Amino acid sequence: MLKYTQLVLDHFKNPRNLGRIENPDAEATEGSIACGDMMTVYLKVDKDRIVDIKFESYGCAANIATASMMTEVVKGLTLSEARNLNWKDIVEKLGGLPKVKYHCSNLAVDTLRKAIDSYRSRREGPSPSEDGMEGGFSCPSN
Amino acid sequence: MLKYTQLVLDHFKNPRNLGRIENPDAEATEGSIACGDMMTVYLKVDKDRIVDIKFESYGCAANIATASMMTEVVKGLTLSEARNLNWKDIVEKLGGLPKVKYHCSNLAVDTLRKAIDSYRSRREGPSPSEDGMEGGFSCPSN
Amino acid sequence: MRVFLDNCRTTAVIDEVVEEMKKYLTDKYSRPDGLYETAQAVHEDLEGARSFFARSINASSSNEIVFTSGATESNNLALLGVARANQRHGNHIAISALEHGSVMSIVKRLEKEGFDVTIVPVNEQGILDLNVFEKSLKASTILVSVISVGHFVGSLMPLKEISEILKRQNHKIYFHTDAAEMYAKMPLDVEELGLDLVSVSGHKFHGPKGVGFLYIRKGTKIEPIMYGAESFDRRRPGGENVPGIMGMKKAAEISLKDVKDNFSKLRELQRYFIERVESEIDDVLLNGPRDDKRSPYNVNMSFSFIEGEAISLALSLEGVEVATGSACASEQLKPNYAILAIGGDHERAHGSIRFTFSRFTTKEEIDYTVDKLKGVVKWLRNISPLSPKNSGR
Amino acid sequence: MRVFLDNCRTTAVIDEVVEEMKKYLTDKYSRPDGLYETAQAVHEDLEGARSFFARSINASSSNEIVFTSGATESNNLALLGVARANQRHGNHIAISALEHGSVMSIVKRLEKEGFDVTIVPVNEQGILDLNVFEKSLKASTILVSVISVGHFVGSLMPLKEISEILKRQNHKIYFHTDAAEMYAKMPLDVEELGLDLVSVSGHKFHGPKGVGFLYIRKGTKIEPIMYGAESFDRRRPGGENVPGIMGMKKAAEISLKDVKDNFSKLRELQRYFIERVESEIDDVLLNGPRDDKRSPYNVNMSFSFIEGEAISLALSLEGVEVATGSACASEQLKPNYAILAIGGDHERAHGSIRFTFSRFTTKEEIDYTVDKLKGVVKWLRNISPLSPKNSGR
Ligand SMILES: Cc1ncc(COP(=O)(O)O)c(C=O)c1O
Ligand SMILES: Cc1ncc(COP(=O)(O)O)c(C=O)c1O
Repeated sequence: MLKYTQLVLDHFKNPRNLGRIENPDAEATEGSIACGDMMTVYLKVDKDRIVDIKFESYGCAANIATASMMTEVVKGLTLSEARNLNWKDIVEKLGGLPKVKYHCSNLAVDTLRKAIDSYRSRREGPSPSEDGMEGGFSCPSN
Repeated sequence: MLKYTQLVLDHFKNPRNLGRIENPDAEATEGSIACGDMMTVYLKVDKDRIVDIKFESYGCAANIATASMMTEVVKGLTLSEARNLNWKDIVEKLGGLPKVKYHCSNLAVDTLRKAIDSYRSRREGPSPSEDGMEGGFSCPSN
Repeated sequence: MRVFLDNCRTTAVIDEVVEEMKKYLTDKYSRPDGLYETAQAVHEDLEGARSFFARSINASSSNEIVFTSGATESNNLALLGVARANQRHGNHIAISALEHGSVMSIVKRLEKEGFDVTIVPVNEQGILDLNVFEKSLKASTILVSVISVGHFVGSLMPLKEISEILKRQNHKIYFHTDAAEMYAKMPLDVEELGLDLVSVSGHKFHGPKGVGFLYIRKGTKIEPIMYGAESFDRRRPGGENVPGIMGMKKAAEISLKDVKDNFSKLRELQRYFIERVESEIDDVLLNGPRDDKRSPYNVNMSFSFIEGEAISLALSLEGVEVATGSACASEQLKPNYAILAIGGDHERAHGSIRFTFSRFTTKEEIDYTVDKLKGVVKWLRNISPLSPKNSGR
Repeated sequence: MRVFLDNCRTTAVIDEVVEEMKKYLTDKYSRPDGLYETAQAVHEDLEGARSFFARSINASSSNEIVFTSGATESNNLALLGVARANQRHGNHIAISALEHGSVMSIVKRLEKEGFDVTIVPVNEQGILDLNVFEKSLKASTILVSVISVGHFVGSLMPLKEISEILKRQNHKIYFHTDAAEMYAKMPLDVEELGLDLVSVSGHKFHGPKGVGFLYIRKGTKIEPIMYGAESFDRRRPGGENVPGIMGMKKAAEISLKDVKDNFSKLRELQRYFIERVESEIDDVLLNGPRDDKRSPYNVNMSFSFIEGEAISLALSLEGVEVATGSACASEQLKPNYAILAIGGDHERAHGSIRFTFSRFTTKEEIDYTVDKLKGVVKWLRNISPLSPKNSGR
């Protein structure tokens, strides 16, 4: 079986910042149904700072837990700080993840970035790509 | 393991007609040390009838038991009767033998025949071969 | 409360089976090839077991039973052994699309050895398509392997019809079935079904792990996959796992005694389970056939908008242990091939949960499971961006 | 009184081992690949066992341990697997003349597959002839397999010297040992001995039958002999025999705790046994080496003028269970090859009796055995036409 830490299980059972924000300043969805892993992130931004964040998840326990942890971590950060978040930070915060689940933390970070980018591009027009560090997302088995 | 009947075990533990006859009317040894199977039969003959028979055995439990059973069966028979004894008769009398042990009953019968033939040839000169029904003896594994 | 509904993966061993094994672990520990009486006694018990298993599937001789370390080994011996031994008669092998992963891996290996393999599709119920099957047969076909019961979606395969098709061919085609999910759960008659080789695993019917057997019909040309000392069975050498074999025998005796009653009992439970779920949870899809075409030991359902690993983990936190076809639950991150084979898409595979019963499954367990399942599904749908309910919240 | 002195064939399982197995048969019955917590617990125990076995032979990683159904399978996986996977590096294999029957059968099979096999002779003590061995190596040699302890005549093989010779070669030659008669009976260190593959069997050291392992040094090129589902170990698929593995671990723990003390204790018993027999029975011949070169678990003697099957059967009627090298005791009616390999003739093979001890063997049992042996030998010599004593009667 996939060995989850107690903390992962806790975030799975009691996800923080779960749900949606009505009239968010930005939102983004990443992943795909076909991959079995999908996530939506909603942001409220005030003075370049994330003042509220919520998520919805279609995915495995690791997906839910990493999303939950990600929202906890970024709440209160500036957009730039949040955008620099690495998937490894989340895995570490959770006390580790089974290797085959690393892509879940990737997905959480990717969705967050996409939301941030969409916020910025709505404000400022498309940015000269801070993106691409981790590459795009695709079904990990393919 | 080799499954022996109770009767075989009894003949193994308490072989009948064991030992040698001093000044026998005939004796014969068959089998070979290399094969791990050897037997000597001693005969006392009176008026063409086996009045006493004893045996010695180098061999397995089946060897000892078949020799013992053979001596019981032929004691009192005429030489011709005895010489017609078949190895299957002995196997039957013992309530069966593991198949790989059939050659032991063969050896018992062969040794008996050899003793009878030697008795006769000493009396009458070589016989025109009543022999050969079962063929000669050779290591069963070779 | 622990409710184990993953009985198709393995089962708990019955106490009487443990007692029987204990006897052969401690007291009757001699190996059957010893020269002494205690060994002879073990030899007789072992041959008694062999003949019991032969009778249990209506085989004609106990010599047709070869003990193995389980169904995986039985499948390997059957497929590798028959294919390699019959190469000069042909190189084509046909299997169903719902074979156990071991058979799938074995035929991949055989392809590397030059064999030509056809994977015959199943219909949307998971039942072998007999027309396509018949057409797939060639003059070079030497072996057909079709699982008795689709182990993921519970479909009963038309073994008898397959063997009738095989008998109509002009040449001998060996017929193997992996009966890990059938033996001791329903009647299995090698004569009636025309089977040449049957794989069985002890731990699927409350016997021990690490032991099984392969039925090999007399006259079958087969070569071993292992070689051993002369004191061992040439077809499958090695010191016999006597405690395992005797334990498996005890488990089979217990299971076979009331195999038909138990079948009916489970059929009822299954119906009840499916009914409750279908009436109390929206957007569920039964994977595999209904009623007579389905093994009563298996229910498999997909829950839309949510993912199976999360469902099964959430259930397990309530004590309910099940399996899922979600990619996220597999080391390879691949969606279950059985769901794809019956025409399901990835989402359906990801949302699929397999509940498998045993003779000891009770109505209370079923009720408990459905109750918990409802809560879990509701909760996960609540947090899923895919749920239509979310849009309307 | 039952005195079991056939411990090289198998052993009685220790009660604590039975208890440990029971735990995994009934309570912790989940398979390690389940998604739920009980499965995770079993997974951890299983990996704990793997790492225990790795440490027990000083392997560098637990991943180098592959569980099998016993030493026969381990030998098959090692020899077939390495030979087939390394064919393009060469086709020559060297083994000793005292290999277990399984290795003998495996190399016969490999010969059919085109491999070139050298059976390296042993000296009259049953110890591999290192000169001949070194000369037998070729540029095409890919694999050497030498048994740790000659299982019939008890000779300790010069494993370290062999691996030194192998290291002097210009190319990699894999070194396998069948350690069924060594593991848990004496220290075994894969680093010190330079071993690449080691076969072990649970039932040789008071563990269960039907389970064993193969140590495979990291980096070894090997192909499986069985193929399985993706959830299983690729090197050896199939539902893990968890109760067997955990029982084997418990048995190894118990045995290894005092392995050196036990070694010394048995060395004493062995000396005592040999001394008594040699001084109280005429015309006996010790088969195999004396003292340090011999495993303390084994005594093998030939009794002139009489035959081993009869000796062992007569002994068993007194409760003493042993093995013999007599042709009459083998299904194939062939004299034991180990006795022939050490230069003995057929008579010596036919008259040979193997007494093998366990950690539980006592002085009382030895005394009882020698007493009974004296009677049996006397009686059988009495009825043998070969006995010189008979001539003088
Ligand atoms: C040296 C040796 N190798 C291999 C084996 C076979 O072991 P297993 O019964 O575990 O297959 C034995 C025992 O029969 C043995 O003594
Ligand atoms: C249909 C089927 N075949 C084969 C197997 C493998 O059985 P075993 O664990 O005995 O190798 C299983 C269970 O995993 C199975 O369900």
